[in-house]
Amino acid sequence: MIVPLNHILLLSGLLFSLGMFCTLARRNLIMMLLGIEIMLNAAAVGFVGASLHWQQMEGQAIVIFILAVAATEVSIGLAAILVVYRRTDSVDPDMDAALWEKGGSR
Amino acid sequence: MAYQLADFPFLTTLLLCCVAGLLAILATPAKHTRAIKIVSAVFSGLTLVISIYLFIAYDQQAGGYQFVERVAWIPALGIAYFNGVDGFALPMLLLTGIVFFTAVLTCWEMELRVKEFFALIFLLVTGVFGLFMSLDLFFIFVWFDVSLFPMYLLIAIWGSTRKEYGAMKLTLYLLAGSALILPAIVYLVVHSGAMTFDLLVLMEGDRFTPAQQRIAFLLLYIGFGILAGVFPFHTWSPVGHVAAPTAVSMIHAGVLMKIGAFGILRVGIFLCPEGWQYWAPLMAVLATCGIVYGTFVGLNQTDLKYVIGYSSVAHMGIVGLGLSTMTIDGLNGAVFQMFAHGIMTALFFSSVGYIYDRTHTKAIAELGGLSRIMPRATTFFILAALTGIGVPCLASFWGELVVFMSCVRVYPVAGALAIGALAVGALFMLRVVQKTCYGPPLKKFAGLKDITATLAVPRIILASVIVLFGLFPGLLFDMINTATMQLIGLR
Amino acid sequence: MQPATPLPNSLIVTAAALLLPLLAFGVIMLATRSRHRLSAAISIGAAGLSLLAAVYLLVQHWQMQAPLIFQAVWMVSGQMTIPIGIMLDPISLSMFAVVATISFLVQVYSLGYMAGDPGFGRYYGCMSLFAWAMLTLTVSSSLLQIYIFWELVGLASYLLIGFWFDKFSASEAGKKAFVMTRTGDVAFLLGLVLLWLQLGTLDIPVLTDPAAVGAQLSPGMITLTALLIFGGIVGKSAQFPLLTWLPDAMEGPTPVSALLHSATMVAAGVYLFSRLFGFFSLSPTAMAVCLAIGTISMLLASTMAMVARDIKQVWAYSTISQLGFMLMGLGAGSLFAGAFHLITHAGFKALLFLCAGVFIHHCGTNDMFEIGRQGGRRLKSAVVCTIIGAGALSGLPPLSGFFSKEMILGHLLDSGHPVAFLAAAVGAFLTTYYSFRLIFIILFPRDAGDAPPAESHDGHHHAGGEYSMTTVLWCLAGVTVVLGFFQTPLHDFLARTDTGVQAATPAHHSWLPVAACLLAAVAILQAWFEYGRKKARQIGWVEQIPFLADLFGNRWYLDRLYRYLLDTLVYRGVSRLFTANDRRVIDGALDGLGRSTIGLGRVIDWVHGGMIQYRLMIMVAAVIGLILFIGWGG
Amino acid sequence: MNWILLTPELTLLLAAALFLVLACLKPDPRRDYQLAVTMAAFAVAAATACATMSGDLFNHVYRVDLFSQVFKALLAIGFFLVIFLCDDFQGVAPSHHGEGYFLLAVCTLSMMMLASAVHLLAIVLALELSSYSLYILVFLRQDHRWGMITGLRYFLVGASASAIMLFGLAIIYGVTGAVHIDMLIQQLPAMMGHPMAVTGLLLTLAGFFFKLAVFPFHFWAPEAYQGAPNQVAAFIAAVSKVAAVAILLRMISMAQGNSDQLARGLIAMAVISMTVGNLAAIAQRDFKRLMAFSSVAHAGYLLLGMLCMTPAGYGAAMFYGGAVLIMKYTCFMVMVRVADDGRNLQIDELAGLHRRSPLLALALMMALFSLAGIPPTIGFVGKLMIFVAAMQKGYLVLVLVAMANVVVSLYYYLLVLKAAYLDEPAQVLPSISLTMPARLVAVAMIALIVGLGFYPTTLLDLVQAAVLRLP
Repeated sequence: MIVPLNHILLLSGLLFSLGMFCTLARRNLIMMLLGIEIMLNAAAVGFVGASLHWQQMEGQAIVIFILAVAATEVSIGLAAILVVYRRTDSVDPDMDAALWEKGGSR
Repeated sequence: MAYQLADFPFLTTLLLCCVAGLLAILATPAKHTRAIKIVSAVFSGLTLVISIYLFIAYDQQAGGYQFVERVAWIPALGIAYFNGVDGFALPMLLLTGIVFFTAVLTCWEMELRVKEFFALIFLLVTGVFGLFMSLDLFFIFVWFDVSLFPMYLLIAIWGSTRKEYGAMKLTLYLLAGSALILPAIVYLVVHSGAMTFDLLVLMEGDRFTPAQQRIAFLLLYIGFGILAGVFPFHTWSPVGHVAAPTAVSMIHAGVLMKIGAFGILRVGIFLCPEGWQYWAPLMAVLATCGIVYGTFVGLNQTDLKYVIGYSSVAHMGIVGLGLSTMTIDGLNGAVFQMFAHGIMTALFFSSVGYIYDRTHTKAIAELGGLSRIMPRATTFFILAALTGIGVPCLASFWGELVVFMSCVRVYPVAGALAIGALAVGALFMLRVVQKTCYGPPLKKFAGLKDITATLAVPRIILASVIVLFGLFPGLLFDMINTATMQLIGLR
Repeated sequence: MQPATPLPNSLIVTAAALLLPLLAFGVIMLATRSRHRLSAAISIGAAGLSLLAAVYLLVQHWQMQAPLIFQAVWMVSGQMTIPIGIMLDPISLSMFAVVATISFLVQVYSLGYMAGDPGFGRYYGCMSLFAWAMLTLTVSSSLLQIYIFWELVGLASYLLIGFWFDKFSASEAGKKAFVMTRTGDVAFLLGLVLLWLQLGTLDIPVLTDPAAVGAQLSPGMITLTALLIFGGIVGKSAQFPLLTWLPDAMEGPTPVSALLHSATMVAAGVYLFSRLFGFFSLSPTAMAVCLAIGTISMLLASTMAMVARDIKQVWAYSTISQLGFMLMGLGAGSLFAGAFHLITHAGFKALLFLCAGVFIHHCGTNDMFEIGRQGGRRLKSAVVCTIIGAGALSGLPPLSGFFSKEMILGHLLDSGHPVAFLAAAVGAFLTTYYSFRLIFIILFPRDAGDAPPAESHDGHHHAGGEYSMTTVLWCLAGVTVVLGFFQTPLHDFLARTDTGVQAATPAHHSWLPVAACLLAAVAILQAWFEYGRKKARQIGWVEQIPFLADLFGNRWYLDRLYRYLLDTLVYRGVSRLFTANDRRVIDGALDGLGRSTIGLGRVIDWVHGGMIQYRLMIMVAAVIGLILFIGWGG
Repeated sequence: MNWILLTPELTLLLAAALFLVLACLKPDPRRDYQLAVTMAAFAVAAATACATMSGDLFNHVYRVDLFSQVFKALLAIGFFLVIFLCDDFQGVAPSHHGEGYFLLAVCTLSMMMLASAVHLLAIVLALELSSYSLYILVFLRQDHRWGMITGLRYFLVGASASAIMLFGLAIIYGVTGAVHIDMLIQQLPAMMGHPMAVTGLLLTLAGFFFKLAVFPFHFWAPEAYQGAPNQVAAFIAAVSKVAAVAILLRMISMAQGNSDQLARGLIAMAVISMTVGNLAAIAQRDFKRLMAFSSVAHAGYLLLGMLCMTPAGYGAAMFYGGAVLIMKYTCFMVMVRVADDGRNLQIDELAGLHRRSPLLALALMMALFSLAGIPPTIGFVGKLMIFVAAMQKGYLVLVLVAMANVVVSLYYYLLVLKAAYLDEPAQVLPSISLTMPARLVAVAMIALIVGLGFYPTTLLDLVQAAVLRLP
């Protein structure tokens, strides 16, 4: 293949850190979820590159599974977020205040 | 070292007595307090009998380890259930038997949560017996902790002054000690070249380099030293003793503190002779500090039990001094002093406990003139005080004498200081006696009853033991000598 | 130690004499404490038997040459063997006899004096203990054994001085006595241990054998140990600087004081010195120190006695000064002089105290003026005996004191310590002065209401008791009168003591006795002039000098000084400092550690709360840190 | 291929399917409970029956050997115990009990697969499956305020952790080109000097550390424990740890011990986890939160055993994993019994327990002392093994640190004990009535804790034999 593996790993690394930044920085649950997705995809990119580099199919297979995993991830996450949103009318990750003031104790 | 297995497992029987007692107590319904007390008295009496038998049956000519029992326990780690007693262990077993029995009798009038109390006491004493007879490091440690952890509940539930603070402090501090002991033991076992916890095997040959011995011995010395009330690590002792109920104070000061010293001897000195030599000066210094310090601090305590607590610090200092001399006499004296102090302090605490039960105060300032009101009780108290001073013909005199003699030879200054502390010690004991027993009888205590026959029994036992070994120290010294000769001869 | 080749029966007798009082003590304390008469009977019986035994032994061994030693190993530990044994030689035998006699007489006397006291049984128990300890001490064969019973003597006197423990002063006095003597004993024990380390044994014969000791000990070491042991003697015999406990010690019942002052407690110190005379005489320094201490104590005590109003206190001071006097004699190098005075003194001092006891018993006060006023002089026997005793004390012929005192003076003169001799003379003068001051005060009271003697303070007379008391008085008086004439035989007897140094021959200065008598006469005259004659104001010359009166009256402020030092240095100083250190520094550090741990826990817990993203950030940061740490952290 | 080897998994699969169906029907807690217990019992039987089997399945993606089977047995037992605890599945709406059992079964199943998986893909799938079922189990909490929020947080941390893990796998794959453990074993040790590889391995481990709640992947633990229904919390605390230990052993053993860098990283994590866990636990009032932190600390101890990278160390870790299962379960059992309405138990609510139910109090005491590592309890033996292993590698200081941590932990365990034995409740509470089986289980737990503490030999031998299957 033309592109050396290191570059691809570098790319995936960049992607990964972008995703992580998104997860950490955005004060919005949806965006955090997206960030995690991006991280997963970064891993996927890495696998693809590697599988090309080693001329194996396992990598690709793993990627497919990763997509499936990501899908479940999103579904669960979104479900949860939805419930939270219903109760607190916000998608702010710092949901404590919104919740505990609606009664209930630690 | 050569030993032959016993025909009949007396030591295990001794342990089983405690366990059986424990189970019997648990089986008895909690509301029959009288039955529980009788059961525990019976079983503790049994242990006393067995330990006396062992003491007599031990063949002093043959010496060495006798009544040995050995069963492979965890082969993977080279751990064996390995019991045996020598001239060091037997006096301690005897001491434990006596103190245990008397302690049980002492709390004959107790009514609060009796079942749990005696159950815990039995658990504790099982650990003590086990430790004194065990020759396997694993079991030594196990028994060590078994004898410690009931302490927390015993003090926190049945204690008196600042009990929860005292209990927590004591437990944490002592178990912090065990947190040093376990690494040391494991360290030794791992570096011995033979994966075994067998004390005797580890003793053979010089398995450990001096450097290793120094590390291990320091850890062991501090770890056990905390329990033995070695000088800078002694502060749990007054607090804990003040908080603890009478019987527990008796067992704790009488027996548990000895476990510390015994551990230093059995594990530290047996396994790391060179480490011992290396740290001996430090031991001597700390011990001397303990003696002088305990005496002076005891001088202006306002609480009876505080006074005794600090006197224990001083007396255990004498033990430490003996251990630090690295001479036969030093060891003999130390072990004798361990025994004598155990009995003495047990008597002390039981008398104070009685006074406290009757007058409901431990504050020296509030007491006075008790000799008129309860002559018998105070007689025991005074006897204990005199023993503490080291009056001849009472047990602890001989221990102190021998220790001082060997100490002056090795560390003249330390010896001189320790002897000098005697005078102050006298002052501080007699001050307490004068303030509590003498003087005109106080109105508020006028109606109090003197000690009754049942409650007098344990005190009489203790007192007579004190006098017996005060008049005939040879009984004990010959026994101890066998072990010491072997140990020093071994080196 | 030569093999024990004694006539076995004399050993048995000794052992019996030693064990009986012990048994008496045990039986009384355990069983018959509440049965007064029985206890008394047991105790007195024991004492009497041991007295008989003592006499028997004395007669048996009057001609003895070599000391008689029997030892049994009591305890073995490593290189250390501790023997217990009996050593019979002239000096121990004579002391044995003295102790037995006095304690027996005192116990008989107590029948009357202590009658009706609630602690009667306990009293006799302690008395037996006292007798046992002292008797065993006298015949001990090794220094360690002496130390042991030395301590027991101290214990017994502690119990007896504080006998009436309801009185604060009594218990205080007991404590004081014990602690002060204990202070001396610390030195004693230290010296003993050093000696043991050097010699490997503490048997008296070895110690008193110059060859053996000289061979193994350097002179410096000898002096050191000697001084240390002497420290013990200073404590026990209430010499300067540890003399302040003895005057307080009369808080105990008077018979106890009699015993304590004459034959047992304080005598033990001097006895030890004469026991180890051979050893001490190896070190000139020690002897000199002994002489000096003796002199100082004698003078101090005499001055104190001159202003005391308390009759027992006077005799207490006189005891100190007489003990000092004995030490002077010993220090001057004459075993016999010291020992002889010890014996005579035992007799007349006991006599004096017992008389004082009679006065107190009847007049219910210790104040001699008060006694005089209450007509103490009607108690004929007591008065006469007091005069006899006082005469002996001030060395008037032909009483026993005269001979011993004169002998000591003689030796002082020879020994070439003029200062000491002069001091002794002054001491003798003062002694006579204050003894007769006391007598005159009692005999010629001012404004004497000639009322019959008041009831005794514990208000019960027992005819039998009276009888027993007076009998004892007369016995002792008899002893005092005749003892002096046995000087020569006693000397020959004691000279056979194996002390290593051949006893110096008693000096003969024909003028000395005369001078002594004159001195005494002058003193008596002065006393008469100030207290006796019709219009004497009964105010001594010392009282007229307020400064001196104050100084002497307050015991040279020694007591105050010690009390002050004890309070400031020990209680308020070291002790409080250590306590503070214990609570604040050591324990404080511990609690601080605990508290800071808990605080840290709170902080960390707080980190685990708050917005989820913060935690994620920490997580990521930690991961990166880890990677750096392992990958490139080297 | 030999399906017999799969019996335990199949049993659980059957159970899962069954409850999936039941969940759709009309809910009936009683019936569900009894069914669940029976199924769980079957699972235990199957797992123990297959304990000694061995073989490879699904062309070498799935390995059955003593190592995995022992873990499966432990998992099955844990599963059974937790299910048994659900007799009144308080804290979960009765309508959801079916789902609850379903998810528990699936989770256990996936964990068993985790124990056997030897192919990276299989490992990933099994791990994700177990995680998801756990997230949802937390959501099941009746009190939404707890369930949602903590569940969501749990989910967020978990998702990012698994993302990190996947990225790590990608790196490893990139470096080695191997996805099967056997191949990795051949390749990795050679590359252990290579920082990239180590980084990859570490990032991969992140996912498993997350399961084990090792610092810094433990942030979910406190709230997840608090938020989850009590029984689920018990499951997380006791059972899931066992699976984590299994997979971590497999992964770490790949390095074949010749990686100081990896060891250094693990040491740092172990020490920090113990310290953080124990210190934070001091400040806790809520029983479950305290347990969460204490399990962080125990993760540290477990890691200490693993990082020795010697058979002794692995064995110790494995043994201690079993010990943790028993001790933690006992604590949670007591808590579930005391907090009968499924609320979150505050420590001071234990007051007077010694009177309300002496048996439970005793069980609690034993479990706590065992957690603190005081002999003669199973916890002590586990710690001893770990220390021996560490000492053989010469980590004296490490052992001292661990022991210091033990002392700290003792403090808060004693506080709990104090609440149970000393404090008297404000108003007098009725005594807790236990059914006979419940009593039996409690007694059995005490017996296990003490018995295995006194005579652990058999279990030790088993464990030693099992870890020999590791490379």
